[in-house]
Amino acid sequence: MKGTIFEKSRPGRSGFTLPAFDCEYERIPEQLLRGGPPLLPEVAEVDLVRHYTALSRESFGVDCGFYPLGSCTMKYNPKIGEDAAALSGFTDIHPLQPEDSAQGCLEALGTLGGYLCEITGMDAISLQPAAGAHGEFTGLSMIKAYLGATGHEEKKKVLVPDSAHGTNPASAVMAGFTVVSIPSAADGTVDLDALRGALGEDTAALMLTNPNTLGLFEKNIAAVAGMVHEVGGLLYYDGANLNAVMGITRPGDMGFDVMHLNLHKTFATPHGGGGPGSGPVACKSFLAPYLPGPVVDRTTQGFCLRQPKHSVGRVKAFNGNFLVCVRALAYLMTLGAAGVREAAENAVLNANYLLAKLRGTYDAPYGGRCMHEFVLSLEQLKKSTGIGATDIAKGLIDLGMHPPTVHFPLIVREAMMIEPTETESRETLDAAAEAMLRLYETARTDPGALRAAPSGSPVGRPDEAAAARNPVLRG
Amino acid sequence: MKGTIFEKSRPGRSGFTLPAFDCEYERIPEQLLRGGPPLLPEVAEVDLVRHYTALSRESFGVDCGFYPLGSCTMKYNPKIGEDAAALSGFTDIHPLQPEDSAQGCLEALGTLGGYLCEITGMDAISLQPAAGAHGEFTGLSMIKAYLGATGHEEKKKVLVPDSAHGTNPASAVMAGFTVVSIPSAADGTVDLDALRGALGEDTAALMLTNPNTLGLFEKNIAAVAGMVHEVGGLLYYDGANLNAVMGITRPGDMGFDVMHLNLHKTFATPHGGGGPGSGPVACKSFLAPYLPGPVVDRTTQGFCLRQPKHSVGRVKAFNGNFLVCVRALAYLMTLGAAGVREAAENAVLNANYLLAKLRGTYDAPYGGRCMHEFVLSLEQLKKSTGIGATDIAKGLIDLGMHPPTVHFPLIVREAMMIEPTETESRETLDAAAEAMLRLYETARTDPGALRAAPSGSPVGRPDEAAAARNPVLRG
Amino acid sequence: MSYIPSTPEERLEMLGATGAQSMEDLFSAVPDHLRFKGLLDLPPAASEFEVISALKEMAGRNKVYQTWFRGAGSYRHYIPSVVRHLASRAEFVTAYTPYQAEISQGILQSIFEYQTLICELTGMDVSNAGVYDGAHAAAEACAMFADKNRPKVLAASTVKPMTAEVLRTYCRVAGRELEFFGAEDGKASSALLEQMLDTSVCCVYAEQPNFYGLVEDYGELTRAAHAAGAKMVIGSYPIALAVLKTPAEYGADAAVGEAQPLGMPPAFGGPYLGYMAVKAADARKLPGRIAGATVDAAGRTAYVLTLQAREQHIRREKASSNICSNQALCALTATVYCAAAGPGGLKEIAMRCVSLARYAARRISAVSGFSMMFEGFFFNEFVTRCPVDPAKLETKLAENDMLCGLPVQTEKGAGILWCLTERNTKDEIDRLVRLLGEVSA
Amino acid sequence: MSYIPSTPEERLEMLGATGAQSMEDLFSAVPDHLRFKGLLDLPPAASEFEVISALKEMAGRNKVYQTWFRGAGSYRHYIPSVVRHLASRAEFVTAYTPYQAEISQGILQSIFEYQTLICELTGMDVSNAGVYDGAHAAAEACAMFADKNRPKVLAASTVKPMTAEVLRTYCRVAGRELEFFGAEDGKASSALLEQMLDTSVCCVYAEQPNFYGLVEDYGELTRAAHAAGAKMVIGSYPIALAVLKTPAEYGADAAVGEAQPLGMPPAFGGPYLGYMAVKAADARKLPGRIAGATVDAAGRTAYVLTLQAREQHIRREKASSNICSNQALCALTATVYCAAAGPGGLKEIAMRCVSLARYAARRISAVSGFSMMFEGFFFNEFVTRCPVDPAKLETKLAENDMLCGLPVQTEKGAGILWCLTERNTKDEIDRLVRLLGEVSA
Ligand SMILES: Cc1ncc(COP(=O)(O)O)c(C=O)c1O
Ligand SMILES: Cc1ncc(COP(=O)(O)O)c(C=O)c1O
Repeated sequence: MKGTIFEKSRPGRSGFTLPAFDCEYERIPEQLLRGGPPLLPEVAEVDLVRHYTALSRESFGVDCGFYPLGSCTMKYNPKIGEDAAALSGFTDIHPLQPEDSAQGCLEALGTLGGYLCEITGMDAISLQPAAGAHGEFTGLSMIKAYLGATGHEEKKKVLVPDSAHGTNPASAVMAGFTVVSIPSAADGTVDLDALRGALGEDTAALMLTNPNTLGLFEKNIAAVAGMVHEVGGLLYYDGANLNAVMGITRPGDMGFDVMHLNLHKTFATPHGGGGPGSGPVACKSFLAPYLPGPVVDRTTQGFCLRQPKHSVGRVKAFNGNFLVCVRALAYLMTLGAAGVREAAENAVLNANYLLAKLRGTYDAPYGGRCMHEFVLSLEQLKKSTGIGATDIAKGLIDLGMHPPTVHFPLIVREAMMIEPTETESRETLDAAAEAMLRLYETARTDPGALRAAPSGSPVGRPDEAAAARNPVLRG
Repeated sequence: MKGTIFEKSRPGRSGFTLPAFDCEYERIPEQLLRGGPPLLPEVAEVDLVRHYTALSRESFGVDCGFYPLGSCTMKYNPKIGEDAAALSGFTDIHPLQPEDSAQGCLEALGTLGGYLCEITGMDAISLQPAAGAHGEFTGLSMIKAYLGATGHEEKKKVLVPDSAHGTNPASAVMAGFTVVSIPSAADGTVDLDALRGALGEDTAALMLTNPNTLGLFEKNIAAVAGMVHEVGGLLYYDGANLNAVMGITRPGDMGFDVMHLNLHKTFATPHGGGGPGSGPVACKSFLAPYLPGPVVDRTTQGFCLRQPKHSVGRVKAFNGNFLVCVRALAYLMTLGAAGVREAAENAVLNANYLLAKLRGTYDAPYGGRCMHEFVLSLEQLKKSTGIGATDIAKGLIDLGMHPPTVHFPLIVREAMMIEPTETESRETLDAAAEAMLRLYETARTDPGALRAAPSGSPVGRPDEAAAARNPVLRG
Repeated sequence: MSYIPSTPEERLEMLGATGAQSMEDLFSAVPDHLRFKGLLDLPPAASEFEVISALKEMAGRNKVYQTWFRGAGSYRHYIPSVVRHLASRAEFVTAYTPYQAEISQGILQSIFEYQTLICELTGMDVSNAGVYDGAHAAAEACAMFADKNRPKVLAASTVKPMTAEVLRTYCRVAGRELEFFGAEDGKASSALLEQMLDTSVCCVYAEQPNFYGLVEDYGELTRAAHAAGAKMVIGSYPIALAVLKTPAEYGADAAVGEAQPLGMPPAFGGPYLGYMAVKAADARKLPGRIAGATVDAAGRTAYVLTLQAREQHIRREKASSNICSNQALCALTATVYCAAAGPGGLKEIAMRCVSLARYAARRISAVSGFSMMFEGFFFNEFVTRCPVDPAKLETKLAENDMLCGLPVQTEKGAGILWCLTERNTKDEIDRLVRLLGEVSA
Repeated sequence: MSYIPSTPEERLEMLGATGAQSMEDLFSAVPDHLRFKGLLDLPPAASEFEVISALKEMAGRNKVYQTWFRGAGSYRHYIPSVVRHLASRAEFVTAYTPYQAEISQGILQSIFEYQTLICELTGMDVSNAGVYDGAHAAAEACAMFADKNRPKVLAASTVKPMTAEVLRTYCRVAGRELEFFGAEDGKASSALLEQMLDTSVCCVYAEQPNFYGLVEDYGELTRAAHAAGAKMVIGSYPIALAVLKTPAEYGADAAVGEAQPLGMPPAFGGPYLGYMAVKAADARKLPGRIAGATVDAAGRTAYVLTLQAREQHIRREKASSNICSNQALCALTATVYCAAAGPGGLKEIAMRCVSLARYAARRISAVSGFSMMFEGFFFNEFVTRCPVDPAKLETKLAENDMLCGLPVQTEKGAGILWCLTERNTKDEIDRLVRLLGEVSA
């Protein structure tokens, strides 16, 4: 795209009209007026349409092809969700409408909340958080409030495996905790000894995602939970990987006390180029009084909003990313009980299938079996050819797919983290495997070609260092 | 795109579900059953979405950029029209609903019809025809019925200028007339002498578009009309070029008796990759009884449908391309009286502006002034460089715009017919001029490059001869 | 506002560049006495908000019935969400006929896929890219087979009135004869057809199912037509073709029909889509656009509009078709719909139509006065008698949010043409039957 | 159904390729005692038609008021059609955070444009890509300026209750103090602020306009804050910024706010969008994503996510932000909305808000018992007293398809917070006033 919408601005252009104004224009006191008008784009409707249509055509979504971005669960986003979220009976409702005039919205939230509690094995839920990280902050706030209320101010440490997503430690610090990093064992799961060593009186919580970011199920989870509970700590479940296990095992049953879900991952709501998502927080009943309010209750008179007794307070104005919740509800209604489990099974099947095709060539440091995703290490390849995870990723762009997550988790060198999700067909997986294997070959025979990749995209690799050194952050 | 949707089919795949069926399945008698199932694509929803999203990304619409396809009036299609046409109060109405339950639809048609009569200076209208060519057939049918009813069976000839669109003669033949081609004068307008020579007792009608396909206003139209009427012939107006003159002069006032409009050209309804359009037929009151039925009437009880007395009969089931009419209505409501004229003025301005930029380089055989479009001849260029209209068109594809119409009208050698429409900005016109001038230069300096164009599109020039010689018409 | 980007200042500058003195000047070719003086009598410009509000109000003056029992050429089927989402992609919507193949491969491929779909459904060899609607398709098919020596078209008296009317218009205007051959017990009679066949007949047209919903004996009709050297044209409900014998299997020379049921809403009658398919030998007779596959210089598969010798822009008055704009986006819609439903889905829809119609027929005809008008296998429509004024019945059902079957005249007298699709439920039928009981009591 | 392409047979084959014996086998790492036995207590799968029908019914159980007089943090403005059409392009909707720049230039450029827009509106130098909502933006801004030495946040008692609550949550959890300074006649008092300012205060937060719709003296507040070495954060209604003095002009260090009015429907509270912008010097303190312009090897302009050192995935527990997914599509929506409205349109909307609110205030306050609670310039909201039970008033207006202003508590007692936008008309206000007259009579 040549030029921003601001550069396309021409004085006096407009495509905007309003009805004739039948009231008198009033004046704003001089001293309250801004000096000059904001320099917003002045464009005709056709220019606006072409500009953003062109930008869309320089973007890649799940609808464009395979998007195996590990940890992000880029599954297909059903179109029916968009239709549901566009209903004027949902979009044209004020968040502070009298409850009796918003029963449909409350029912949607209440119903979704109930389904999510069942799936997670939790007792109560708030749909307020807007994303996973927001949910983490919220859950940790609840833990903090609970520990405070039960006289455990000394509990200030949150343990986080070194394989965890960066949001976990960052959220813990935001919630006023000290973070203790727990090294992973050689097999990629929590090192029980290290955990034991870190646990103590000061332990507030352990944050864990299960399966973890290596795509491995923490099979000692019961023991882990016991150890943490033993010292009076709580267990936080990062629900980003719930897609692997829904219908198969439940965080609540594994011993977790509080968790978030990512509706934009597990529950098929679209990612929107980075949001809006939704990160509901679910918990066991002893933490329910601490949930951020309002939560939805069902009474004989209908649905209503309620402030939990010891609520940590709102973490967001109003009732959460409501339209995202509507999409997730549509998804769960479509799948039903059996579909939820089927999704998890096939997510795991797809990942294992792809892993089986790649592990003969690429180094799969944690073995040949995985849950819904797996991590390869390109360290050896990098050493022998100079071609690392980033280069292979860029090569994949030229082959028409979105690259996997790279350089995460941090504990794997030259990591490439692949999550196909259940909504991919075998042909797509076969084609991806073929592309990956072909690039491996290219790395050995013609590494220069890969270092120059991508060549078919609107731009080549941007100079990121220059961007950070000399930031140009507005047009 | 690799492969058709049929090639992507895999046995057993599906993304389709229906509610549980609570009735008993019945059997169809064996002898009525087809031998085997139709081999329709079996695909999951995600595959379907990706396939057609990809096809869309290999298509070019007005929303993608400049589309100066002469004679086609590729103006911007307001999004509000799409919203209006999607209202369930319009989409979910049966065409044979009791009239009292479809007053909104009838009002839409009645209102639109009234506006179009005012714009054209005609007295009555039918919105039934689906496109311009359909309107031509309809209008000619009315002429035929009228001539028959008034005892003029001898009138069997329809005169058509040699610059006319191919649909004119083809429609005339379909309506059972004999076509007489009228050569154009050197200035590109109807040759009055030739016309005089062709007129006679047997003249049923003259078909004319004004401005004509060279973008020239037939300034002798009053004389022409007089001559045709003199011999008892009728005047048919091909409304494809109405965008040049709406609000400025009216076919009805020019002396035309019957005409079609192309709502998908003049009235901004989208072209849909070739349709659906809408080609209403409007006429003077003496022809109104011959209009295809039903037409919309307004009574004190509301709107109703009526069969004109001597109707030529239906030319299409039901009430025309209704949702296209809704879009055109939205457009006219938005523009209002002044906007209609403003559109025409700026369509003509834009064409003249672009012509002014090109005529120093390209050969504009009909001078430096035009109405809403103009025609260049690349005959000289072709002779001197081997590069003709097609080559320049293909070169423009690589420069990011849709090519103009080429090789039409037939009376201009190596014709390139350019219609910018009023919805293009000066920058767009400047950029197009620059592209055209650059290619002219390329034609002289590097004709080989142009013969190889386009190079940036998914495919190069297809072998059309092979396609016709050995037709492969299904997957 | 008229969606014009240029500002008044820009217009002046551009005007300068053209050498014209004024806007008026640009129109100097228009004689003054032909100039429209003043403003057209149209309402003033309105803002987008006013326009959409007014149109919403207008739409609100229509009644959207919850339950439908009316078909007669326009059918309410469920349209999967994905169909609208894909068919509304701006590139599809705002493009025109793909004259420039390289920049239009997506649209051309979609036409090619549509043609494949129609061939699969009908069993025929070659489909065009679609015509205006089903009735128009029937008219074009008959025109396709007519010639000087065989100027007459015979159509079953059981075809839809709308098709009959359009056939009549097209034949009358072109100077072709059109006659209708009679029916027995609601079905076209091959015996009556045979009596009317002679060497002046170019083709015979019948519908599958016919207007009364009945499936006729197209084999017999076709044999009779062919025996007289005439061609056979069958107009089929495309969803019925998921299960019923195809026009090709009956030996038809052309298969046509209304594709509206394949993903297009009833929408007060349009836009719909006429499909047309023929045997390979007749490919060059087909009117309308046709897409074909070929290769580019690099050997890549490429699609183009082909066999253009038939078309108006090539042979003008010698063309076999005047079609320019057709219903392309509807063809895309039908293709996406069928791919979304798949063969299993389409068959399921068809079987539900058949089964619900049968259940409804049994139940309705058991109500006193509503006996079946005809015997024989019907697809998803059937006619019953009606013991009361149909207008009263319509009103009664409308009060219950039901769109009554269509009051029709048959050769056996007046009746109601009922229609069932997969959108109907057993419960709706039961409720209908209760209301009929009340009415007839 | 779960949108899974593979058929049962394919699944078996794929299973074979993995070397697993069964699906169960794939989950062998999950200890048996943790396995969920049986089916979850969720309803059975439903077809698309059933789902959308059920959700339509659910939506139908909400009341969509024709006329709104309620704002209080969520506003109904007209959303041009083009905004929805563009923001719903599938490539935007189904992409994720643009980690891979080359394949995401469109989204990155749209973020860059959004940042430009926010800088233009607020007058600040650097904007991030947006946060969860306006209240969250306020909380993040205060966190941004807090440190060990200055752990205290002061907020005006006149900020929206929702913002106050979220601030409270964030401060409490992080162990920051939060205190509210009082108001006089509905406006934050810089005198009262000064009394509370000391070296422990990191920043001061106020809203423009405040909860009661009043425009405060942000210049005075800012001077007071700065004098004490504290930063000033102003949360503004973005449409008001089309005309009102910007946070930058008042000297603020951070500008935040709720961008919902810029093209997002009220939607029962979300998704909305928090905007955040700061001075250049504080760029590296901003939380959230930031897009920047750079070049590729060929010198072409290219956009990337930048200044990532702030972010959680780089510095983990040392990050100044935990934000990962944000509200990207909302940021795109706001950008398209503002480009559609243009500076003229946005100003016109703002002036209509102001003018209608003034007219409404005059008319309403003339009704007995509905006198104005406060004096001073207000933007599009104002508080009046209410002589009757607000619940009764709400009901009365609801019967007339009007959403009443929000009943609120102020330091001067209970009242109604009325809101006007360009969607309201003089006529609506006149009708409202008649109803108020009836109520108060
Ligand atoms: C494992 C894990 N945890 C947490 C998050 C944060 O979720 P969100 O982006 O919704 O804030 C992510 C997101 O990528 C994740 O992958
Ligand atoms: C001058 C002219 N006449 C008639 C037509 C036929 O109109 P339609 O394509 O709507 O059938 C066209 C279409 O391109 C045209 O340009």
